Amino acid sequence: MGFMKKLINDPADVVSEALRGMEAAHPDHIRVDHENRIVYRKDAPKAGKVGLISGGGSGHEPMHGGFVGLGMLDAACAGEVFTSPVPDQMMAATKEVDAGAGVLHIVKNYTGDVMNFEMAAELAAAEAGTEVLSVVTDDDVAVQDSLYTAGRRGVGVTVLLEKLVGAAAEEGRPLQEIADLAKRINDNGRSMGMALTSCTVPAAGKPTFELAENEMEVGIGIHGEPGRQRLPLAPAKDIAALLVDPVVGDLPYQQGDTVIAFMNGMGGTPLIELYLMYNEVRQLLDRAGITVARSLVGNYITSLEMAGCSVTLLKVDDELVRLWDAPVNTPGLRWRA
Amino acid sequence: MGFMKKLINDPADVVSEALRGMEAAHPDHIRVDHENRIVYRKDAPKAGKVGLISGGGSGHEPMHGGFVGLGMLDAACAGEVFTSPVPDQMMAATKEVDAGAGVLHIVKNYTGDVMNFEMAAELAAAEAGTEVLSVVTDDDVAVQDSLYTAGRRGVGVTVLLEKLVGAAAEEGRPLQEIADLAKRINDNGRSMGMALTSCTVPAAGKPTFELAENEMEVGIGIHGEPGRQRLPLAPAKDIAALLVDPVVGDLPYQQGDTVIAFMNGMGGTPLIELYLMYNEVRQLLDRAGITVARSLVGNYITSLEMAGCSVTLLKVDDELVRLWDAPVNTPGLRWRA
Amino acid sequence: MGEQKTVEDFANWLRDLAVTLHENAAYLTELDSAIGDADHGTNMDRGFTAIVAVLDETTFESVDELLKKAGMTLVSKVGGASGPLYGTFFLRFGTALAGAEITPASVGAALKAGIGGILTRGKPELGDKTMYDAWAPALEAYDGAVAGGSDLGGALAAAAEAAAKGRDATIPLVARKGRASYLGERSAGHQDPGATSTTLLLESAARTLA
Amino acid sequence: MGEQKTVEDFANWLRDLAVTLHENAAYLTELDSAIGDADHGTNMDRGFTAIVAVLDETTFESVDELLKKAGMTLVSKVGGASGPLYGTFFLRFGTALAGAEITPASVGAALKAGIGGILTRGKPELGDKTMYDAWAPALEAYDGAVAGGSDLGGALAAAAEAAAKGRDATIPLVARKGRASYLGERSAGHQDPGATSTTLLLESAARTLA
Ligand SMILES: Nc1ncnc2c1ncn2[C@@H]1O[C@H](COP(=O)(O)OP(=O)(O)O)[C@@H](O)[C@H]1O
Ligand SMILES: Nc1ncnc2c1ncn2[C@@H]1O[C@H](COP(=O)(O)OP(=O)(O)O)[C@@H](O)[C@H]1O
Ligand SMILES: [Mg+2]
Ligand SMILES: [Mg+2]
Ligand SMILES: [Mg+2]
Ligand SMILES: [Mg+2]
Repeated sequence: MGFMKKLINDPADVVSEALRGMEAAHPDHIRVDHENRIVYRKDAPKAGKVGLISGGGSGHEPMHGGFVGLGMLDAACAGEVFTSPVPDQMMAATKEVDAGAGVLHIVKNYTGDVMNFEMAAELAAAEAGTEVLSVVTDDDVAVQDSLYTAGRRGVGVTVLLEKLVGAAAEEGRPLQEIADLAKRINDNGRSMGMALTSCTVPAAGKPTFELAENEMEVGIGIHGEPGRQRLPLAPAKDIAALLVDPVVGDLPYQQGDTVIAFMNGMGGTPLIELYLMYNEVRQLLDRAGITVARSLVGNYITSLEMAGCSVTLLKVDDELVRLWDAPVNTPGLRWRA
Repeated sequence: MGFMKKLINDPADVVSEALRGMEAAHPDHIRVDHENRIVYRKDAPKAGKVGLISGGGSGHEPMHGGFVGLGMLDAACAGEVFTSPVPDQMMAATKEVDAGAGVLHIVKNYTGDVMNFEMAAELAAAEAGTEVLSVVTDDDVAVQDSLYTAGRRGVGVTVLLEKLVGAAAEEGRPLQEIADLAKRINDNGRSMGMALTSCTVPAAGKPTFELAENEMEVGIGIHGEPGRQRLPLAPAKDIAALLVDPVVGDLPYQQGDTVIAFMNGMGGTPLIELYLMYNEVRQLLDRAGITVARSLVGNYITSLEMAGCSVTLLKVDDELVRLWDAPVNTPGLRWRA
Repeated sequence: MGEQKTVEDFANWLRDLAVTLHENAAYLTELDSAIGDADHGTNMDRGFTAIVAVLDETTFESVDELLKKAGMTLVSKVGGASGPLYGTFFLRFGTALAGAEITPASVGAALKAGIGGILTRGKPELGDKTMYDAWAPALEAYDGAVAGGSDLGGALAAAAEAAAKGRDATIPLVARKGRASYLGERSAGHQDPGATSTTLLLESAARTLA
Repeated sequence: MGEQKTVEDFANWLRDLAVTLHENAAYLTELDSAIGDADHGTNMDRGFTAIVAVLDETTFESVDELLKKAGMTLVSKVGGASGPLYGTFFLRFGTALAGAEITPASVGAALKAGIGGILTRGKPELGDKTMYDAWAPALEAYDGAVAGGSDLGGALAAAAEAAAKGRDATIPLVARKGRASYLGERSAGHQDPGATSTTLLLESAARTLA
């Protein structure tokens, strides 16, 4: 195995050791079930509130564990790096956060995640009688959608959805309403990402793909997988167009729409570049006649140390803006609390 | 010039374009004087409040512009990448945020920063009669301190100081008290950093130093400069000891002390690794009998896309903990607001 | 050779498979790097290491209990796509053998049930460039061999051979399921990791259950 | 040669220096990469590009006004350590020449005043591995040449030569000021960027004011 430029010990211990550090860093927000690798909101379950659970492979920090807390998730299940968690985790989390109002599973559309969450929901319903609904996010326009494929990946919209649905759940709304809202949010969001560098899964020990110094990958997901297209490096202005055009071109955006604009970093790209990119994105949106109601810029749904970024647009109405502005108090997103 | 894996256009425009993106992303927090490259708190000047100004080279985002807002800075002056801003900027900012209670300059100890801020303070006092005091941060134990040298660098403590002094200023305390508090905070903080990779100044076009795949730099600052020592790559556990030992070994920590512990990323290191490192740091502090009152883990004072981290410890009493917990509402740090 | 297979024989298969997957972990991950997320080898290795730990601790009374426990272990330890897929395979494979004598025919019916589990979970179709592209021809070859009078070892050997062909046939395919599908046309030219691990599984079975 | 130098001559010096610094920007930044933060070339280039822009727009009545404006421009446009240091140098260099005739002696006194500005701002000592290690011997050589009867060009040439020697002498030094000091012993073996730009400045002066 080659050398890895990572701050780690044994690759097999990365996830469990990171969870210990996370717990030490955020004692006011979370508690961690280390055996099951579940990050719980400190005061879960909240009586009368629909429980919100997400989870997925690790390597996307702060997602999902960093989004546990008031106004967002009640629990997050951490899988191995880039590997969906197992049904036992979702089952344990489901039972733990169920406060009688049922539980929503927020699942990113990956074959593994979907199957593992499905098995958990079946088992939880059978065992404990907990009412479980699921929403699957699939906002990545880089992927051709079709009945005969695995469909689009769930990426940036997941972050926005967890915030918005989290605010709605905090208001005490019933499970079905929360699930419908989640579905509506997913339907109104689109994303597209690109990478300047690959990333290295600790257990694999070398970069998932090789990229020459004059190349970039366009249409990547969040698991270090290669993208749809390898292109020559380009200025930020051109990269912004490569990301924004397919997002805006896809349904449902049109002139006059209002959106939450989310400029996300893949983990290895510093904030100065994300702000610079966001400047380009805003100019493109202005030109398209799309109004930005709220912005989010930073590393929120990442792919280990990959350099690159993604753009997510979510079409919003006044209610969604209100839910966005509602208090949130998690390790990764915090305001008005 | 070689290829740079950066999301930028013309290297000469990086700072000004990033400031535009930042302004677009945070319309509720800040306004930007683009000609002078100053990020202002949206509602500055605040009547009766001491004005807090910092600034420095760009490339350390979110510092300093991301720390402008309620409970932190009133203005931040952005220099070129890794180049201190010029006196004109600090002068303009000083005049703008002076609300009659005087202005504190928060300066990191670099020859350039110190000289430029000094010239600005002289000129501002002469021109507008504004009372200006300065505090210089110099917390980096990697640098040998001596009367005959430039002294220690200002690094991680700067972030904590801006938060704490910002809270004190918000309480309406007088300038001299604020300056004394700042001095006390600096005297009680120590930091040490390391790099897994170099970084590339956009205008330079290639990495500042070369590092083999099995090497790391220990004792680095935040300007991509090489460190005190080049060592073979090591597990996180050993790296944590390389950082914590000299910090704890330096005055003023002892068994029974209470600290704010700050695990900072250099920009290219993802959160999963920072949490993992923080777990190691906490174990070392436990063993040293040092109690952690508050934690901060993330990329807050960075060196472009450099991979690596730094550890800062700040010895605190109840008053400092109270100031830490006070509301802050900036693009980069936000709670209870 | 033609004797009735015991719990030990099936346990030996699982142990042999664990060794094989451990030895091939880097290779499977490498295949998964090209068109996936670089974890298939680690996933399979983790799952079968856990199975060996279970084998070391527990004595199983029957083949079906052994195999069901293997399936549950995979479901609980692997995650990703391969965890539920192989987990469900072993769960249903074992369930189908409950109370049954171990014969070429009963194993064939159990294989079919196991593969049915993969179909239920993943809904793969032939040519989607998944493990099913190894499983489907393997089952056909197995049934053919049994129909032609083969014993268990012979039928498994035929299955393994067909699986290998199916695995190789995934190379030119454009993926329609799993992560490789995200690459579109760029997935062509690469061998599917899951079809590769399926082939290793059947080769190990042919080796140890002959 | 020995004629009284005009505002134009000094403006030509600044223009020549701007070209020189632009051509050497990558080199200076490379030196600054080894023991600093990789911006010295960019800093000097940005500052003198701004000076040329000023020269293109403004007509100066006197040498001292020209030089003071150059200093103010550097202070306003460069930042870092070199901005205040070179800015203060030119401010005081110009101020010292206010109302004075341009003679080898008056320029010598002005150089001394300018270097005094560097001392005030940066408090360098000889051997600290800074630009002062070029300025100090340069001034000594300049004064010596003037005492020996040199004209302005000759004295500047002597200064430039001594600066180059001082620059080279920075190589083995362990830095005690500026960013290079952070490297401790590791700063030895590298040439100081500021001493290098100071030498370029004096070489350009010797060329254009001869
Ligand atoms: N829908 C599906 N049906 C059958 N097999 C699938 C399906 N999706 C993926 N696979 C198989 O799973 C393999 C990948 O497994 P693994 O890498 O462990 O999980 P993940 O894709 O979640 O990272 C693929 O090579 C493919 O053979
Ligand atoms: N205290 C000082 N006194 C004199 N010269 C100094 C001092 N500190 C730094 N310098 C000079 O400044 C040069 C670096 O300038 P520059 O790279 O532009 O600024 P910075 O160090 O702020 O990045 C050094 O090479 C050195 O010659
Ligand atoms: Mg995976
Ligand atoms: Mg600099
Ligand atoms: Mg995989
Ligand atoms: Mg420099």
